Amino acid sequence: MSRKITIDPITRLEGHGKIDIFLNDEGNVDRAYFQIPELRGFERFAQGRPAEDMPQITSRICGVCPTAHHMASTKTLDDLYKVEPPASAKKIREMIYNIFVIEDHALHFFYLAGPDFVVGPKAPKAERNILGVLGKVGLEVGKEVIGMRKQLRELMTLASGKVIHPAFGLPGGISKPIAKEDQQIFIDVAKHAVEFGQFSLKLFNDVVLGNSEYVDYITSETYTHRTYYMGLVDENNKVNFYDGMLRVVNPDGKEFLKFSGNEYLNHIAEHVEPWSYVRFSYLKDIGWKGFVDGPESGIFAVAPLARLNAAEGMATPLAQEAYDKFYDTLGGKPVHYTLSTSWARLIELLYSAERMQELANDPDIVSQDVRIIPTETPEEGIGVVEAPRGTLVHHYKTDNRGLITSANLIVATQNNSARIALSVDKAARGLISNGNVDDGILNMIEMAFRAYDPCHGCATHALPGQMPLIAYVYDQNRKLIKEIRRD
Amino acid sequence: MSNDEAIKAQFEPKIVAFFCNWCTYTAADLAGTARMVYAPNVRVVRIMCSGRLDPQFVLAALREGADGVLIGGCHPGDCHYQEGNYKALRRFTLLKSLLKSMGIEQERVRLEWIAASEGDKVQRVINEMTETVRQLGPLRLEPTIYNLIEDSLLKIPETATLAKGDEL
Amino acid sequence: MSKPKVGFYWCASCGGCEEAIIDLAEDILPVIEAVDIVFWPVALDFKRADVEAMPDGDLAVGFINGAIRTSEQHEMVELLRSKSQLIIAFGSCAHLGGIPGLANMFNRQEMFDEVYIKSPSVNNVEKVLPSEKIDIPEGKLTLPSMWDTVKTLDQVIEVDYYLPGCPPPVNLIKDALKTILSGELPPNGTVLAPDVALCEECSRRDSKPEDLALREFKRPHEIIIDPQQCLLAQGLLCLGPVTRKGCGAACINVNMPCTGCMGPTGRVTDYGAKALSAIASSVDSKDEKEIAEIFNHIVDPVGTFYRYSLPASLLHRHYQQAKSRGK
Amino acid sequence: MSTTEIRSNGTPKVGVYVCHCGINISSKVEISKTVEFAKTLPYVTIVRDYKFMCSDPGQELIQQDIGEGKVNRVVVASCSPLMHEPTFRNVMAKGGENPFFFQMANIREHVSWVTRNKEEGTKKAKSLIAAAVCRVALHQPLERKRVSIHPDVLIVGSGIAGIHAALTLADSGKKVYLVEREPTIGGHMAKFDKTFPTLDCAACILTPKMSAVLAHPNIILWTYSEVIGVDGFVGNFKVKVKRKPRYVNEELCVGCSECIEACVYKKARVEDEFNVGLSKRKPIYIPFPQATPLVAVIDEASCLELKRRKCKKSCVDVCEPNAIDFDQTEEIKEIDVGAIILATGFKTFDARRIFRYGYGKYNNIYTSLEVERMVNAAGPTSGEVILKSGQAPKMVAIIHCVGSRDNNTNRYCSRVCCMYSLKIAHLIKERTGAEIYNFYIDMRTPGKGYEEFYDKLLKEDVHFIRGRVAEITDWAMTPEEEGKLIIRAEDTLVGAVRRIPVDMVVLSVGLEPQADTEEVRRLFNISCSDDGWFLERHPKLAPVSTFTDGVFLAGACQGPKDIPDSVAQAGAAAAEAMALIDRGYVELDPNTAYVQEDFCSGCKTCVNICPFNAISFDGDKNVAVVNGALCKGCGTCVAACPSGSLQQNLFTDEQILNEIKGVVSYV
Repeated sequence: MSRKITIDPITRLEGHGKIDIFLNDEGNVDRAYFQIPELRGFERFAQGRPAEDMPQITSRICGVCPTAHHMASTKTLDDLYKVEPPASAKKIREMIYNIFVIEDHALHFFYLAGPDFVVGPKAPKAERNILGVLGKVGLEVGKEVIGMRKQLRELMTLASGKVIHPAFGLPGGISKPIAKEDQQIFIDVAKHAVEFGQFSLKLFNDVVLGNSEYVDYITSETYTHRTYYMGLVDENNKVNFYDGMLRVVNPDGKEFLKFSGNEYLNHIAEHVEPWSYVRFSYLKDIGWKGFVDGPESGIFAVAPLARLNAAEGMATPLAQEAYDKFYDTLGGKPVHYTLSTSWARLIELLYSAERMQELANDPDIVSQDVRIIPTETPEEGIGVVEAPRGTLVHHYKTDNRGLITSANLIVATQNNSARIALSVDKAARGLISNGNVDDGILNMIEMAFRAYDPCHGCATHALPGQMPLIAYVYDQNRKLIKEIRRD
Repeated sequence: MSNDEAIKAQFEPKIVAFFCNWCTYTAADLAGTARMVYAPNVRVVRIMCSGRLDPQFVLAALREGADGVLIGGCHPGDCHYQEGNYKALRRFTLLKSLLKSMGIEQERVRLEWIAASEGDKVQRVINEMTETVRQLGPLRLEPTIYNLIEDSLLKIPETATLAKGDEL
Repeated sequence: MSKPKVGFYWCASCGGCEEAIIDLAEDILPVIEAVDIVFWPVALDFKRADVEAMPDGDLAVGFINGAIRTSEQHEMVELLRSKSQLIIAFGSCAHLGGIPGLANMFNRQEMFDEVYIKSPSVNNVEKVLPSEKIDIPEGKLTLPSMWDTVKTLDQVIEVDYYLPGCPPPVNLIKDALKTILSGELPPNGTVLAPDVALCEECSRRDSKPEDLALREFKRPHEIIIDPQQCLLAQGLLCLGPVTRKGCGAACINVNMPCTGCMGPTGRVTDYGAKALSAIASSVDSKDEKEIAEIFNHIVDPVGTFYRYSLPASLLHRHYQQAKSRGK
Repeated sequence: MSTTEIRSNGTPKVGVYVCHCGINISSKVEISKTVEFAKTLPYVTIVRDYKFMCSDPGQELIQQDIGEGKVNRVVVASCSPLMHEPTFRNVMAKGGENPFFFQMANIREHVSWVTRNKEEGTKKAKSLIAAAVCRVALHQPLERKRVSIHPDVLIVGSGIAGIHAALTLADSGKKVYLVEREPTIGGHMAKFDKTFPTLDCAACILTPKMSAVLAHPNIILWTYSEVIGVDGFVGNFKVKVKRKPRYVNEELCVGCSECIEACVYKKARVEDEFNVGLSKRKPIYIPFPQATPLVAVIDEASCLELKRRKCKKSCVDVCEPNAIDFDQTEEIKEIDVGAIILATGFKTFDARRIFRYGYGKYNNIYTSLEVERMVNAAGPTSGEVILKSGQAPKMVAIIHCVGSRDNNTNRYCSRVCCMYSLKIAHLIKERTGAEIYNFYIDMRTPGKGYEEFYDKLLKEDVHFIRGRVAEITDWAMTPEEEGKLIIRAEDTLVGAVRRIPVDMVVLSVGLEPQADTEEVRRLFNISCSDDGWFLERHPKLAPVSTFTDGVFLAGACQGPKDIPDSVAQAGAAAAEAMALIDRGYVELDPNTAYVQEDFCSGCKTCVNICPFNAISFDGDKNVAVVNGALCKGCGTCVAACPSGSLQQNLFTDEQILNEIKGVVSYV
C-alpha cells in the first residue's frame, strides 16, 4: 500500500496546477504527477465562427499573451486566404509583436520570477514580491519598470486598438496604418526600451550572477533535463518571434529538424493522459516514450532557453553579445538548466527592443497601404509564432464561406508540459527519500514552475503567477500524517 | 412506448401568440363571434402592430415556459401602420436563423398574415400549430439559475462519462 | 479603524482582467492605500482556509472575474459571497459569460472528442479521455469535474454590481473603485458603466446616415474600410448601437466593428435579440426571398449577436446539444 | 429585464372583475374557480364576478371599490377590448382613477366562444387573467391627447347613397366634397326606369336630388375625378384628388349638345357606357339627358384630335361659349377633411362567367341591367322591349340568382334580385304582354310592401318555377323549339326536368364589389370581409363605421342593398360624421412612443423606421425626438431601438414582458 502526497495550490478548489506524489512502502517516490485541472475547449467552439473573427476570439485564450494568439491567428488567416500582406503591414505586425514580447518578458522577470532571484528564494515570503524587488533595487527602478511597461502598452493600444485583446489583425494585413505623426513616439519609446533591456541584463548580472548561491541553483541537477529544443529562426538561424522556420536541436545542440510551420503535423504530435486536461506535445520523429528525457525521448522544450538553444544567435548586436556571454558562462550550447530560462528571457527582451528600434525607424512603418483584400476561396491555414512562453501553432480548416470547420491549437505550455511534468517528478525524486519529505521541496518545485512561466491560461485554463503550495502526506491508510505549507 | 412518446401523449403545448390589434386580433375576435372552436393551447398577447414585436418577446416567452410562439400580423400591404408587418418579417427572418443555430426547432416559432376577416384562418393556424408543437414535444430549456437545476426537466441519465456537476 | 478588506478572484477566465488591474499601473497605489487586499491569487498569496476563517461579511468587496463552469468554482464563489458585503462581477465572463460562454453551443462530450480525439496533432488511438477519477498504477487520481454549461456569476450567486468589458476599461475600473470606496452605493444590480450605447462616444457618430437602408452585409476582410465613415453605413455589422459605451470605441478606432464586449444597456433583456432586431429593422427590402438572401450573409448569427453573452441570453445554451448530452 | 419599479399611485391594488356575460362566458368558464385563482395573483386585493360587468350595476361595483380605495388598478375579464375597453376606462375615470390603470382579459371571444368544454375554457381564462394582472401592475397614468377636428367632409361616390349623405351633411351646414369618377353623378339608380315596390319613376325621385347637389352652396362637386391619396388620421385627413381632364370647361359649357352634333364622326361608333353597350355614342358626349353636371365630355380614347392632333375640330367651331379646351390637363386638388364617407357602390355580376347560360353567345339574352335600360323611356329603345329582330318577345324567361347564392361564383344573396326581377317581369308584361317565366331558388321579398308586390305579380299571371336553371341552349328537340332559346331546368315543385322555349332571357345578375375595391380599401386603410365588401366595425353596433376612425360606409360598398337601405345607411353615415365633427375634437389613445433622452445614444436607428415621419433627430442634443402628434402608436421604432431608450405608452417592454410572464408561468 503506497502513500500519497498531494501538493495543491490552496486546495483543489483553486482549480489550477496540482501535484500528486506517490511513495512506495520504502517511502521513496514511485511517481509524481503534475495535473492541469481545467479545459475550455476553444477548438470546439471555434467551429461555426467566421475565420476572420478568430484573432479576436482566440486572443481570449489568454489575457496575459493575447497578442501572441491574435498574431498567430492573423497569420493563419493570411495562409487560409493565401494572401500575402504588404511589407508595411508585416513590419507593423512584427514591431507590435516585439513590443509585446518586451513588456511580457518584463512583467515576468520583475513581477513573477524576479523576486526569487533579486530578493532571494530564502527571503521571507512577505518580501518575495514586486515590492520586495523594489526594496532591493530601489523605488526608482520600480517606477522605471512600471513606466516602461505603461509606455509600451500605450503604443500597443494605439496600433492594435486594445492591448488586452487586440482588434487589428485581418487576413492580408491590418485594419489600420500608423499615422506619420506617430512614428516619432515609437522611435523614442524604442530607444528607451533598448536602454531598459540593457539595464535589466545588468541588474541580472549584478544581483544574480554576482551571487554564487543563485548560480548553484541554476546549474543544480534537479533542474537539468537533456531534451530537444524548438524555436522559430530567421533565414540566418537567428531567433525570430514573428516569422521564420521551426528549428529543432537535439540534446547535443545539433540541428535535428528544420521545417516550416505548415509541416508541423509531420513533426509535432500530442499525447493524452487521463489524469490531466493538458495535452503533452512530443516529436513525432522520435515518438512518445513516456516522461523521460534524453535523445531517445520525443519530449522537447520551448520558450526562451529553448529558443536560444535552437537558434545560432540573435539578429541584433547587443542581444548577440549577451547571447555569447550566456553560453560562455554556462559552458557552451546547449544549456539544459531550466532555471537559466530567466536569463535567456532578458536576452530576448533586449533583442525585441533592438528589433523594435529597427522597425520603428523603417519608413514602411508609416506606409498607409496595409491591406490586401483576399480573393482566394478559403480552405485551410496554419500560422506559427513564438509566444513569450514558446512556439504557438494555430491551424484552421474552413468551408468555402470561411466558417471554421476545425481548429487545432498547440500552445507553448502544451509543448512544455511534458518537460514540466519531468521537472516535477525529478524534483520530487531528488528531494524525497525514505519517507523524509523535505519542506524545501515546495520552494524548489515552485521555482521550476516559474522558470517555465507556464501559462496554463493558454494550455487549458490555470493561470500563471505565484503558486503557494501545500503538501499533504498520507500514511498507508491515507490518513493525514503531515502537512507542509509553503506560504 | 419510449419515454419521449409517453411525454408527448399527454402533452398539452403552451403557445404564446402575439397578434396585431387591427388584423389578427380582430380576426380572433371574429372567430369567437362565429363560434369557431379551436385548440385552447394558444394564449394571445395583443400588440398594436406586428412591428412592435421585439424578438426579445419571443425568447422571453420560450424562456418563461412556452413551447411555441405564434406571430400574427396584417397581410403585406395591409398594415394599419403601412409597413410594420414588413419590419416584423425582417426581424422574424433573422430570428429564425438565430433559433436554428441555437438548436430550436423551426416549427416552434411561426409568423402568419391573418386579415381581420379571416377568422377561419385563425382557427386553422392555431389548430395546425398546436398539433405541430405537440409532435415536437415540450420545449425544455435548461434553467439559467443554478439552484433551479434540481427541478430542471432536462435531467439526463447518469453515465460513466458524466460527473456530478453535469446533472443539469 | 482598519481599512476595508478587498479580494480578487478568478474563475473561467483568461487573466486579462488581472492584467487590466495591473494596467492601473501607478493608479493602483491609492487603491492599495485605501484598502487592504486580502487575497489576489495572481499577485498575492492566500489560502482558502483564511477565507473560511473570516466572519461572514468580513470582506468589504469581492471582485470575481471569469465564468463559472466547474463545481469547484461554484463552491468558491459561494464561499466568497458569504464572506463579502459586496460581490462585483468583473469583466464580460462574470457579467455575461464572455467568450468561453460560446462553449454553450456544444456540450462537454463534444468538446472532449474534439480536443483529445479528433484534433489532427493528437495521437490517441485508445481514445483516452481525462476523467474525474482515474486509476493509475500507483493509486488513484482525481480531476475536478466540468459542467456542460458555462454560467454567468449571477446565475450561481447573488451579484451586487457588474463591471462590463473584455477586459473592463481601466478608467471604468478606477471609477468603480472610487464609487465603492466613497460609500455612496448605486442601486443593487447596477452595471458600473454609463447606461448609454456606444454610438454616443463614437468618433464616426455624425457620419451615420438617418437611413441605413442596408441591402447587403460585408465582412471586415472583404472590403477596404473607410477610416471616417460609420461602419454600419459601410455594411459592416458594428454592434455599437446595441452596446454600452465606456471603452472609447477602442475597436472602432482601429477600423474594426464593435463586437459588443461591454454588453447591453440597462433596459435590454437579451443582447442578441435586441441586436438582431435593430439590425433587421435597418434592412431595406420587402421581399421575403430577398430578405432571406440578405441575412444569409450574416454567416454566424449566434457568434455575432451573442459573442460575449450566450450564457446570459434567454436561451442560455444550444438546445439540442443540451438534450443530446451524454447520449 | 431591468428591475421593475412600481410608479405613480402607490403599491398596486388590483381588482379583478370576472364577467359571466349571461351564460356566454359562464357556460365554458368555471367562474368560481377562476375567481379563487385570481385571488392568488400578485397585487390582487379584490376579486368579484357579476352577470354583466358592462351593465350599470356591474360598473357600479368597480367605481365603488375604487372610491373606497380598495383598488387602484382594474382587470375586467369579459369580452374583447375592441368591444368594451372604452366603456371600462370611463368607469375608471368616473371612479376617480386614471383610465389607463385598466386592462381587459378577453375571456369571451378568445375563450368561452372558442373552447370545447369548461375545463379548457377555465384554464385558458385563468392564464389570460394572470397576464392582465401582471401587466396592469406596471401600468402608468396617461393623458389622452385632444386633437381638433376639421369640419369638412369628403364623400367618395355619388350614387344615391353618396348623394343623400352629401345633401344631409350640406343641409346641416357642413362643407362637403363630393368626388365621382364618372362624368356625371347618379350612379346605378340613374339608369333605372322604375323602382320597386312602388314603381315610381327613378328619374323623378333622383334627378331633383341630383340638381340639389349641383346647386347646394355647401357641396363642392368634382365629377370625372378620383381620390389618389389619403394621409393623416381622424379629424385631420389630408386628401389628394385627381381631376381628369374632360376637355370641356365645366364653367362655360351650357350642355347644348351642339358640339356632339358637329363632331366629325357623323355616326356614333363608341360603345355607350351609360346604356351598358346597348347603344353607341360619339367621342364627345353627354352621358344622358339629366346628367349632372350637364356638361359634355371628350373621351381621349376615341377623339381624333386627342389621338392624332389632326382633326378639323368642328366641335370647337360650333361651341358658342368656347367651352372646348383640348389643352386641359389633369389637376391635383389637395383638401383637408375631418371625416370621410365611402359610397363607392357595386358592380353587377358578369354573366359571361356562367358559360352554360350562353350570355354573349346567343342573341336575345340580356342582363337585368340591360333590360333596365331597355325598359327606360330615355333608353336606347325608348322604352320598347324588342328582340334583335325588332319584334316584341312573346315568351320571356327571367333567371334569378345569376352570380348569387352559388358556390362557384358568390355564396351570398344579392338581396335585390328577387324584387327587381318582379319589377322587370311587371314592366315587360306591361309593355309586351308576353308570357313570363321566373326561375327562382327561393323568393326573398322581405321589406315594406315587398311581399305585397310579389302577390300582385302572381295575380298578373307571371309564372314562377322553383329551380335553378341548368342551361340555356338553342338546340331544338321539337319543331316548336325551333329558333327559340330553350331553358332547361328542374322544377323542384313538380319534381320534373322541364324544357321551356322562350324568345328572350333576362339574367338577374347579382351585385359584386367594385373591381378596384382592393386599391380603394388600401387607400383608405380599411378592411374587407372575405366576400370582398368593405368591412364595418361591428355588424350591429357600428354598421356604418370602419376600423379606421373617421372613415364611414354608405350604400352597397358595404354589401348588397336596395335603394331604401342605401339611403337609410347614407343618413346614418352622415349622422356619424356630423356627431364626430360637432364634438369638435377627437381624443387619441396615448399609446405613442417616447424617447428617454438621458439614455438615447443618438444612433438614429429609429429615425427612418417611422412611416409617419414622427421621429426626427436633434443634432444639437444628439437624441431622437418623437412628435407625439404624428406618432400613430404602432411601436415599430420601439422594437428597433437598440438600447431600449424608446418606449411606447401602454406597451412598454416591461409591461409586455410581464404580460408574457403572466400568460405562461401561472397556468
